Amino acid sequence: MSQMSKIVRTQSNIIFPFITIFGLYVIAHGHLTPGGGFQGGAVVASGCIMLLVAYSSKWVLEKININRLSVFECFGALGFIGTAFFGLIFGGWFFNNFLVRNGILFNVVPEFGSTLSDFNTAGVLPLMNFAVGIKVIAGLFVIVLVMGLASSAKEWKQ
Amino acid sequence: MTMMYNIPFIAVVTMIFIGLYAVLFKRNLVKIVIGISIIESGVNLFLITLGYREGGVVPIFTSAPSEVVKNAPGSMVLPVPQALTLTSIVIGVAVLALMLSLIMHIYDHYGTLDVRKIRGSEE
Amino acid sequence: MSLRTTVAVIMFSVLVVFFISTALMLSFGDPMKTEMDDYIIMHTQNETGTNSGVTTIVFDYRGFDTLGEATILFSAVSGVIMIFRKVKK
Amino acid sequence: MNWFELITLHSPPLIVAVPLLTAFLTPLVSKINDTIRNLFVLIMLGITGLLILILGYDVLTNGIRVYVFGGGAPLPSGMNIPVRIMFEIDGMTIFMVIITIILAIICILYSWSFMKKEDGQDKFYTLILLLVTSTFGMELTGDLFNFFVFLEISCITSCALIAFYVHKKESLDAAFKYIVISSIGALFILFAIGLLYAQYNALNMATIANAIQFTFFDKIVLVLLIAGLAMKSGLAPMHMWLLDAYSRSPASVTFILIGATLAGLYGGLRVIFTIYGNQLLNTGFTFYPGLIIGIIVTALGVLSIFIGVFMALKRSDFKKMIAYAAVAEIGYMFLAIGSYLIGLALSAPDNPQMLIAGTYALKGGLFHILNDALDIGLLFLVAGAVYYATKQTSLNSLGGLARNMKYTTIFFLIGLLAVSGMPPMNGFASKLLIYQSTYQISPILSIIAIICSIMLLAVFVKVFQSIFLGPEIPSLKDVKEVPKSMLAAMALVAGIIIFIGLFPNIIIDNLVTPAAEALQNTTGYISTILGGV
Repeated sequence: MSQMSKIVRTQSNIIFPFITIFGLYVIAHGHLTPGGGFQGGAVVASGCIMLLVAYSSKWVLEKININRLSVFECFGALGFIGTAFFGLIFGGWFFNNFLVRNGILFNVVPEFGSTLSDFNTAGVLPLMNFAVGIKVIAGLFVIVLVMGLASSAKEWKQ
Repeated sequence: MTMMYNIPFIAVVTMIFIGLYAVLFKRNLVKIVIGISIIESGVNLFLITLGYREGGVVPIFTSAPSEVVKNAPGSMVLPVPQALTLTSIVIGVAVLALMLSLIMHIYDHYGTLDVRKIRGSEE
Repeated sequence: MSLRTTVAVIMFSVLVVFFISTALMLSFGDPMKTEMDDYIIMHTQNETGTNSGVTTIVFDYRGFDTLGEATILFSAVSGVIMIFRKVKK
Repeated sequence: MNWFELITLHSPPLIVAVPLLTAFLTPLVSKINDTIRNLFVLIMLGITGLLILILGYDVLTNGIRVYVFGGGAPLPSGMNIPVRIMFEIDGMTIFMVIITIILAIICILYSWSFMKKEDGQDKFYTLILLLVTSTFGMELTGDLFNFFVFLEISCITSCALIAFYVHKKESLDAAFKYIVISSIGALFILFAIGLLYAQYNALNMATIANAIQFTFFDKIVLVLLIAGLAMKSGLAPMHMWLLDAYSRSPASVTFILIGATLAGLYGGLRVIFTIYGNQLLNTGFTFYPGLIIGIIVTALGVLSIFIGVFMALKRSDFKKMIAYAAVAEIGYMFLAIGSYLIGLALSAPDNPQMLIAGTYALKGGLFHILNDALDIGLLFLVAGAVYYATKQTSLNSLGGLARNMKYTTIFFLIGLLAVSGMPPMNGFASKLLIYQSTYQISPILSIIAIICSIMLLAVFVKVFQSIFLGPEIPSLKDVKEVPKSMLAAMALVAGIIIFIGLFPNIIIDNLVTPAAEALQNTTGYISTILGGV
C-alpha cells in the first residue's frame, strides 16, 4: 500500500510518542494497576502499526530489518524462560518468585490492605512483565509487517 | 435467581450460535474465520461472566477503598477467570493471524475464497 | 439437501440444546464456589508482594500458562514468517 | 542432596523447558550454520531423552510424582484446592512421553537430509521443537487449563508445519481445514473447562476428579471434551482433516504429527479414566455411565476401522492410502478402550471374567498406541523417501523401484507386515491382544477387527506390487537410493519394530502394564495430590 496523506502522517507522528509512553506505563505498572506485559505490549505494538499504516510497509522496512525484529522477539522469550530458570537456580523451584523478600530489587512486601503504588514490590513479576512486553511488541509488529509486505508485494505484481 | 440475571449467559450462547452458524453454513473463508472469532469472543465472555460477584470491584489493592478491603474477598470479583481470559485472548490473536495469512496464500493460488470452488478444483 | 448440510444441521441443533440449557441453569453474579479465588485475593500481597490479583495469577500462580501463551505468540510469528517466506521454484 | 537426586526432582519441568529453550535459541543458532543447528537440536533432544529416562525410572519404581510450579506443597495450608499449576506424572504419562521422544529424535534425523534443499529450515526446526514441547506438555500436565494451552500450541504449530509446502495449494487447503477444525474443538474444550471451573472452582484434574458428581453440567462437559479431543485425534466422523494433513505435509512433519494426534487421544483417556474415573460405575442411573461411554467409543472405533479400510481400497495416492490406514489404526485403539469400558461395566455385579478380558483389551489398546506410531510412521517415512527420489506419490506413475531402492523396499515390506498385524512384527502382538479380549466381550467385534486387518494387508500388498515391483517405468530409470540419514532413521524405526515384535513381553511388562494400571487407579491419582481421601 502507498503512503497516506500528509495530514494523517503528521497526526500519527504527534500521537505516536503518547501511545508508546502509555504502553510502557502499562507494562511497568503491571503489578500495581490493571494491565501488564501483554496489554502494554499490545498498546505499543498498535502504535507501531499505526505508523505502518500511515507510512507504507515499504517505508518501515527501510528503517527496520524483519530478521532483527524477530531476533528481538527471541530475546523477549528467552528473558521470560530465563527468569523461570533463575527461579530454579536461586529459588529451588521452576517459576519460583525468588526475588520477593530476599532480593535486592523488587523485594518489598506490602501490608495487607489498600496501599499506594510502591513500585519496588512483587519480586520477579516486573521482570517477567518487561520480557513479555518486549516479546509482544516485536511479535505483533512482525506479524502485521509481514502480512502488509506480502499484500503490497502482490499489488506491485499487478 | 430470576431469568433477568442470566442475560450475560444468554448473550454468550447467542454469540456462540452466530459463530457456529457462520462456520457451518457460510461458504466464504473470511466469513468462516469471522465465525471462529465470534465463537472465541463468546467463550471469553463466558469465562469472564463466570467470575462476576454481585457488586464486586476489580481485585487490585492499589488505592482500594477501605470499605472494599474490609469486606475482602467477598467484595472483589474472582481473579482466575480474568487471567484465563487474558491467555485465551492471546491464543485467539495467534490463531487469527495464522488463519488470515493462510487465507492470503489460498487466495493467491486459487483466485477465489469460495469453499465450493476450492474443493471443486481439488479432485 | 446434501449430506454435508444435513450433518451440519444436526450438529447445530444438538449444540443449540446444549448451550441453551447451560445458559439457563447458571446464575449470574453468584458463583457456586469461590474457595481458590478467595485464597488468591487474600494472599496475593502476602505471598508475592503484588497488589494486583490478576497479575499474580498470570505471572506467579499460573506462570507456566503464561509461558505457554508467550510460546503461542512465538509460534504464530514463526509460522507467519515461514508461510510468507520466498520459495525457490 | 546429590546432583542425581536434584535432576530427578526437577526433571518434569525440564522435559518441557529444555526443548522450549532450544526452540527459542534455534533462530539465533541457525544464523551460524545449518549443520551446527541440526547438531544442536539433536543434542538438546538427546538431553531431553536422558531426562525422560531418569524420570521414567523414578516413576516406575517409586510411583506417581507431582511437581508444583513455583514451589511449596501441592495444597496451601488450610485449603483442599491446589492453587498453583502442577505436573502429575504416572505410568501412562511415561509411556506416552517415551513414544513422543522416539518420534521426535527420528524425525530430526530424517529431516537432516529430507529438508536439506528446502528454504526456511530455521523456522521448520523451531516449529518442530515447539510441537514436540507442546506434546510433552499435554502429556505431563495435571491441570486442565494448562492442557488447553498446550493443545493450542500444538494446533498452531501443526497448522504452520502442514502448510510447509506453501507453493502447493493442496497443503494450504489442508492446513486451513486443520486449523478451523482444531480451533473449534479447542474452543469446545475451553467452554467445558469453564463449566467445570464454575462448578468446582478448580482447574486441577485430581481435584475435579475428586469432586465430580455427574450432574447435568458434567454430562455436557463430558460430551464437549470427548468431541473436542476426538476432533484432535481424528476419530471417524471428524477424520477428514487427518487425511489431508497427513497426506500433504512433508513426511517428517507427518511423522511428528502422529505424536501430536496421539496426545489428543491421551487427553481423551485422561478425561474418561481420571476425571470421570470414579463415576464410570455410578449406580444412580439406569445404566452405568461407563457402559454408555464404552458403547459409543466402540461404535466410533468400528466406524473408523470401516472407513479407513474401505476408503483405502479405492484410493490411488500412496500417502492418502497410508492416511486412511492411520484412521483405521486409531479405530483399533478406540475399539480396545471401548471394550475395556464395556467389560468394566458388565463385570460390576458378579462377573470378574469380563474385567480380566477388559484389562487385556486396555493393555492391547495402549500397546497399539506405540505400535501404530511406529508402523504408520515407518510407512510415511518410506512414502517420503519415494517422494524424495521420484517427486511422485501416485500409484499409477510409479513402478519397479525395487531395483534401485533396495533398502527402502525392505523397510516398506517391514512396515507393511507390521501394519497388517503379521506374526514376526509388533503389530501382531498388540492386535492379538485386542482380538483375544474383544472376542470374550463380543465375538462380532473381534471378527470385524480380524477381517479389516486382512483387508489392510491386501491394500498394502497392492501398493507394494505396484510401486516396488512390476515393470520399470522409463522416466524412473536413474532413480537413486535416498541419503544415509533418511536410511538411518528408517532403519532405526524398523529395528524397533522388529525388536518389539520379537520380544513383546519386555515392553508389555515394563511400560504397558504400568500404564494400564495407572489409568485404572483413579483413586491413587487423586490421593497423590489431595492426601488420603
